[in-house]
Amino acid sequence: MIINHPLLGPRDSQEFTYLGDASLIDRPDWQAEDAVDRFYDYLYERENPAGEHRELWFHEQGDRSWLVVTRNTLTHEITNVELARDVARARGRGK
Amino acid sequence: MHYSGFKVIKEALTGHKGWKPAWRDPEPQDRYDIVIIGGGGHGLATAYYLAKEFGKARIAVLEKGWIGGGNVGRNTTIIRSNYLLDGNEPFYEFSMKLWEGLEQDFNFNAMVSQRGVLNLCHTDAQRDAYRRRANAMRLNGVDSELLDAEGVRKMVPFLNFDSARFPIKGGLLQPRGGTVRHDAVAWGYARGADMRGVDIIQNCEVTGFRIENGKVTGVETSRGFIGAGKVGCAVAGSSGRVMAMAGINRLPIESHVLQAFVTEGLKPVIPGVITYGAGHFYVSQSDKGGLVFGGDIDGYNSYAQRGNLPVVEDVCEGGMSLMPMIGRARLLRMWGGIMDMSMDGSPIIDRTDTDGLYFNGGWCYGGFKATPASGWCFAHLLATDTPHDTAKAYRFDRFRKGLMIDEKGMGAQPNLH
Amino acid sequence: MHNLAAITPLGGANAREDRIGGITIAEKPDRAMASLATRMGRDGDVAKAAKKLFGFALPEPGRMESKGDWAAFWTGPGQWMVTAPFVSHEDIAPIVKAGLGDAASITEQTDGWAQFDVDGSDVVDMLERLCPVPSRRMKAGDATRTSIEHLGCFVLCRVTGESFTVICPRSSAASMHHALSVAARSIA
Amino acid sequence: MSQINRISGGQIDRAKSLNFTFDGKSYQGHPGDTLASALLANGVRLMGRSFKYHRPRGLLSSGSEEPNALVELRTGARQEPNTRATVAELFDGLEAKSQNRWPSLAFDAMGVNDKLSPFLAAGFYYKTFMWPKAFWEKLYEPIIRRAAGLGSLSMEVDPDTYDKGFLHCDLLIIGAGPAGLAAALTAGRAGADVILADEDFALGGRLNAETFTLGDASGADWASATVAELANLPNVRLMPRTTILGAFDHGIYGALERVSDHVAVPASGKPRQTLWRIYTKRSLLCAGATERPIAFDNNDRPGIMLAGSLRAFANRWAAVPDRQVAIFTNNDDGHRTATDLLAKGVRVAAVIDTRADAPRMADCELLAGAEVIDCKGRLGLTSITVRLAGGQTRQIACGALGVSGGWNPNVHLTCHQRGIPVWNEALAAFVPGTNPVGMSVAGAANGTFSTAAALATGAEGAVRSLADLGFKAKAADLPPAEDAPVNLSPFWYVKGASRAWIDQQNDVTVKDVKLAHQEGYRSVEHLKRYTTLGMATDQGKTANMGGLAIMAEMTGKSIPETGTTIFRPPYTPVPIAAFAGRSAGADFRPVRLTPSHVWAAEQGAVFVEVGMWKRAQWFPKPGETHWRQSVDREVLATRQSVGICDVTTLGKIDVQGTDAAEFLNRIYANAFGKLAVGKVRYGLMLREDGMVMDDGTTARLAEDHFVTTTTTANAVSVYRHMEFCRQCLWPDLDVQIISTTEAWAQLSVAGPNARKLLQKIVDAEHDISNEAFPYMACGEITVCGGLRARLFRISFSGELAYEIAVPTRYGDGLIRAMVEAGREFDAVVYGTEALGVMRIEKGHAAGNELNGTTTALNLGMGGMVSKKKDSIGSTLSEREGLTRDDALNLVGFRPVDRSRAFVAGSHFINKGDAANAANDQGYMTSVAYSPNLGHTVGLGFLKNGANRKGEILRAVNPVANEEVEVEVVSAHFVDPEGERLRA
Repeated sequence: MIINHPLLGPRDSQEFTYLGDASLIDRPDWQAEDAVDRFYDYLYERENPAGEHRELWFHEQGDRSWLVVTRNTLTHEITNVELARDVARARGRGK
Repeated sequence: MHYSGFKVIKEALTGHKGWKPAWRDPEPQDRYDIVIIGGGGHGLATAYYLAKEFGKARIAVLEKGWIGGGNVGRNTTIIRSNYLLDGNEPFYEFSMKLWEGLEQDFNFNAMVSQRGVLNLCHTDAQRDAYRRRANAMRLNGVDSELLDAEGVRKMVPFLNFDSARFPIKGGLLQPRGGTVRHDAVAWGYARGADMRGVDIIQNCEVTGFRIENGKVTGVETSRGFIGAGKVGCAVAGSSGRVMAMAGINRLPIESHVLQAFVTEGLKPVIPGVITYGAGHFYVSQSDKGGLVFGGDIDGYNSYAQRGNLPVVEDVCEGGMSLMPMIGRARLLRMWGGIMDMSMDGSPIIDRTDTDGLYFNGGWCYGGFKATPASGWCFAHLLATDTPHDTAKAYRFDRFRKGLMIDEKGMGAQPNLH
Repeated sequence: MHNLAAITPLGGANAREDRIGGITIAEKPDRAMASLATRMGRDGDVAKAAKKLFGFALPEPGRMESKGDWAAFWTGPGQWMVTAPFVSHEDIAPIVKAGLGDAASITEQTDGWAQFDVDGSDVVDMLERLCPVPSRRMKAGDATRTSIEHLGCFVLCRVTGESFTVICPRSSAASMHHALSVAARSIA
Repeated sequence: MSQINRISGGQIDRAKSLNFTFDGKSYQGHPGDTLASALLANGVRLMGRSFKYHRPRGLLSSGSEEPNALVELRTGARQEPNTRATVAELFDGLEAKSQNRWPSLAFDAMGVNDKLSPFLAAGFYYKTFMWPKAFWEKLYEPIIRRAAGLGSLSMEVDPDTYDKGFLHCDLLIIGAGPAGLAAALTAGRAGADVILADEDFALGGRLNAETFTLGDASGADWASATVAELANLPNVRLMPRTTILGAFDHGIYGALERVSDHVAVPASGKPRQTLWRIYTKRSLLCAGATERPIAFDNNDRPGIMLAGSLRAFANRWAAVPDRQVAIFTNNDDGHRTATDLLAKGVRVAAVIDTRADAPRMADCELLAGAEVIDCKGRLGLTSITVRLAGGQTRQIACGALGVSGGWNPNVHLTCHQRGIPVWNEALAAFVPGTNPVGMSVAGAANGTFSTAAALATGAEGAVRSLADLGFKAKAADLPPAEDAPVNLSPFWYVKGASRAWIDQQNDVTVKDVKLAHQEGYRSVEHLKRYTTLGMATDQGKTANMGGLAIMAEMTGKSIPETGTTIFRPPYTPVPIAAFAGRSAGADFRPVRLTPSHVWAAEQGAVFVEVGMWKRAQWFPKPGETHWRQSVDREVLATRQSVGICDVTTLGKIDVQGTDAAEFLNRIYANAFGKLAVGKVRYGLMLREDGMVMDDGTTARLAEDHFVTTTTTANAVSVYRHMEFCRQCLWPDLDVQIISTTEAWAQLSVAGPNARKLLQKIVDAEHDISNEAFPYMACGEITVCGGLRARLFRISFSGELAYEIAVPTRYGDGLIRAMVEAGREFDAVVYGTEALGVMRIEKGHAAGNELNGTTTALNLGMGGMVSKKKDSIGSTLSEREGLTRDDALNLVGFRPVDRSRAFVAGSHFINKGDAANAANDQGYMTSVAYSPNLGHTVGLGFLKNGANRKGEILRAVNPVANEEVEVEVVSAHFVDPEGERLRA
């Protein structure tokens, strides 16, 4: 596969390491009342869609950026690639 | 119709006119007591045991395409019960025992061939881990042997002992492990179930569930509504898709692609199953002579049933490191299957929160060897509403409770199991 | 002056140079290197200080710049490798740190890597047997990280189509040298 | 002349002769020949045996679709089984053997299977061999396996090498026939980066096999002129002998270039083959078409071949199987073969055309509305039996029969991403349906069969593909060429035929397909699997359509309703070695060498693989004959005086930034905020699921600067995890990380004399006394007269110990200096084995304990998981299953009888209990012989172990039939109070 890196252009996916669903960005609040349940849901449950999937790839043999790749799991077509850091900030993560 | 050598001779002499379809092609009835979704190995085995062992009638297996077209028909055919953990080992040994009597039981030669499964180790730590596993197997009453490097050399002298990047230090051998003709498993179960009255309905895709007051009452299909007392879902890589129709949108499962490979037919060279401990490569040789081999999953979520070159190359690199004498054998065909990778690498056979809906999945890429026990245990659960003794640990809530069954110690990352 | 002798990444007292067909593979232990990573929100300060210290603006993604003793290539968002002659800049990290102050994190990288200059008119034929990046399309000043024979490495283009530098982890220098040599022989 | 069936013309170089042997017999051919054409020319029709019935076989085809003529090519370690004679380029000295026969090709004892064929019908083995149960493995299967396979491996290591490479292009053109050449001309002249690949050694495709003219030139001449022009375009890469084997995601294609298969031995340093990964923006499939046979009884006899192949052999290779031939066809194209052969002076006894209204196109007898119903000649065709239109039969003598059932577009690559071909009624063939993104199809591969159409669609395809990329290409000016329509009446098999072969290699006959239908195996997948149709080395290229057509007839459905034939990669089989490339054997993975490697090798160290690293395992001294002697000596000397060990392999990550401390606080279970500058702290890193991920020490060099270490094994994954935390979880923390593992050569110096030794190395201005530099201190120092270095007072062995780091290039010098300085203390250098012994003696957890399923609680470090802060893994580590009272605890074990040894991987069973899984109390993780204590010591996980000190258990090792009584003790065998390391 080819991942069109937002900074470096098209790169062979072999340069990357895959993690999984981009929802892993949304790490729960450890102080929440039901923190264990939330963490369980965060870590173990997956939507696993047959279709568009937002997922995390690490450019290990590249610039060491984590990327959020939007890829169709039925066709492998990639429609969007973003820097995960930007996505994380957009989802309200900060310090 | 009973299959036998005598019958084959008789038919040969009379122009093969007497053979009947191995299973019927029935129209779906309005309602069944138990509907199994998925005409793969696990679904067909479940139906077979429901009918044969649990005396259930009015059972249907619904298959969206042709039976046996999923992972049971596209795997590397290995059977073994060489697991480490208590949650797994009794279950896989139960499966192994069922394999050992399977062909006589369902009257179909699936070529169960126990020529041994040898896992090689290349470091002292790996050897220690194998010893722990070999002993865990022994404590469960299962055959296991720990070979040193000399023992491995005696058994498989053609491996790379002299110029290996990662020298072979020994191996864990399960002599009773081996291979089975995969398609025959699906067909044997189908035929056996059909003979016991199970309706196997092909080209019947489930498109929805009818759930009333929290209870499943049937399924919508491409061939109309089919009522059901209980519904069992055994659809492997499609688990997420099918369960979502029942309103269960999140599962501890990801679907990944696993590729497998076969070479042109060669005169026999590889006795049993050999797995490389320093790379992603395992191999056996089929009764037709092809080297059947594979390695790791591609590593990304996929429903595409096909993979990409990096893994092909990685697997072949492993093969060429371990047994360079296969270099001039030609890879004939590669294919991919959708693996229902669970979050700890172990399966789930459990009830769901919806009354009457039962789930069987999360087999990762080890589902084939589990087929008989999975069918039996799922049948047990469907028939009795209690888990089978050997499948008690395969619960949904084990992740919430911290009772993971993680053979590899990789944690909640499915593509590493 | 300390009394410890240095060895090269390939383990010799002197840098190794091989000529295979039309390709020269030369070990280059004579470049000091430090990483420079921008501290949060300090991009402007880094740009200014770097311009002053190096005499050029830090390069864009995928690029390398050089002037005088200094060269720098982009390695990641807000991150660069900075190089200078070892003989004059053995203490490269404190030198860069002094120039950048607290606007950037500086880490010595000199001996983390092995550098090989590969030169020759058919060097691209060799590189396309080794790494997935389009070396044939790389222009002078292009710099990227990729992998060669399972080794993460940087590939820098010094002269379009003719001269490249391959930088790999020092511990794997021998494996990289082997890979480069085998590829050079196969096109020789 | 021995080449009795060599006719005039052809594209072979008659000026030069090449010697070769087949089954030991010598023959001659010419450059330009394939093994197949040369054998034909020499009058050899019998070339192989089929898989199941061992039927004598000759060539079916002239190309890569060949199912029958498979040979073992070359000898010795280069022996190459199942090689299609049709694609083996002839070279001088070529040696080939037939395969799957005994004792000889002409007389094969296993040919008896053919007589037994009624008993060996499709799927027979599923119905028998089940009784008695034990007989399967003892009797039946061994017999079946002996009969398995076709060719054999040499079992030797291949002496050739294989290369890999990566190419990038705008347009990849697959196939260099008329469509491909026209496309390449168009795209090449437009300046696009073009790759033109063809599996053949001669570019031109069917142009080389036909007698058509293109304008004034012969097809072959036009092809070579075009190739010459393309070769001069710098932006066009011509790749003959290159098979595009698969279409993968996002325009990536795999290609196999046969660099040296046409020579006896590859030139020095040259690979045998190269596997290319081609990154394309667009691709144009111009792969042509494959002819399909018509099935009739005994249609597999040597001499019966595809009509198009028959004329290809005659036109291109000037070879025929016999001087008297016949043609059996259902379409116009079959007649071309008759015309061409007649022109070559070959007698064409008749053209048998299944169509009642067949046109008379060749100057020979036409039997319209007739069918070939049988034939004679076991080892080579002698005659055919024809049922004439009127029903009467006629015997026709011939030594070869060209059969044409029409042509199938080569849609294979369009299917590789699960595209499904669509049925074209006019062609009675599948044509490309959904293509992979970026791929277009032209020429015969797309169902446009005439030469003119191939040229035109090839050029148009290139124009269109390039337009997508912004090129304004102009279709190349193309010569006029034949433009005959396809005239065909579908005809798959002769009615009434029974032993009529559909899949020749796997011996699948018409009646097998019918039997599969009768037994309910009616989907294409079931048919294929039950009968093995299409599963042979040719992937059913000539077989699948016939099987499908018969199944369609049986089910009463149309062919497209019955199913389709899709293909998987590779297009043709590819050697495993080619996929592995250079990464084979000892070059499987790169090697990482430590800074002291050169020195260690000089000392005769024994090295061990630790991940990619090669580390010194121990350093044998003269007279030491067993590794234990060396290791015991290294351990004792270290504990008694001082030992030195290269520990560079531990991962080192530089962590800087104003939030660096806070970052560490979150990724480690224990707190780092208050760690003072100049101090080191042990850190326990959890995964989010609460399991221990890694451990290591972290040194604070400045307020905003830490150096953290990882285990050797986890350096990469910990770094990746830290980047994940930094970029994805807390993107605004001011923290920067970078690996410095290899930048520093790090040596451990341990033992009571460690400080004394170090004081000789560390420059005097740095006070490293116990007071100035206590346990867990760190600092930046200089050594050996001014070399910058880092010193950490940390201990893995439990001794007074330091780790000293210098820039890696000086690591070799440093260890030599340390050894020299250590002479007065009898210092040793120790390897990983002694390191392991000492860490077990000290009770430190390492890889065997950090196995991914152990928690901090299991390791006895539950208290380190701070509940006062958020850190990865702390929340889920509280789950009930992980905090049970009987959770496993890491404890020590020693043998009750001190003379006895136990082993890691043993399980614990209470005294008196049966050794079974129900009574399993835990397992031993690490074991060593402690030369200090004089007995074996072990670490292990025991249920509720923390509260069971003093208990006697059994360490059972049933796999070796051993058990040893052990006592539960503290894991700290040596210096439990930690006095030594603070000394």
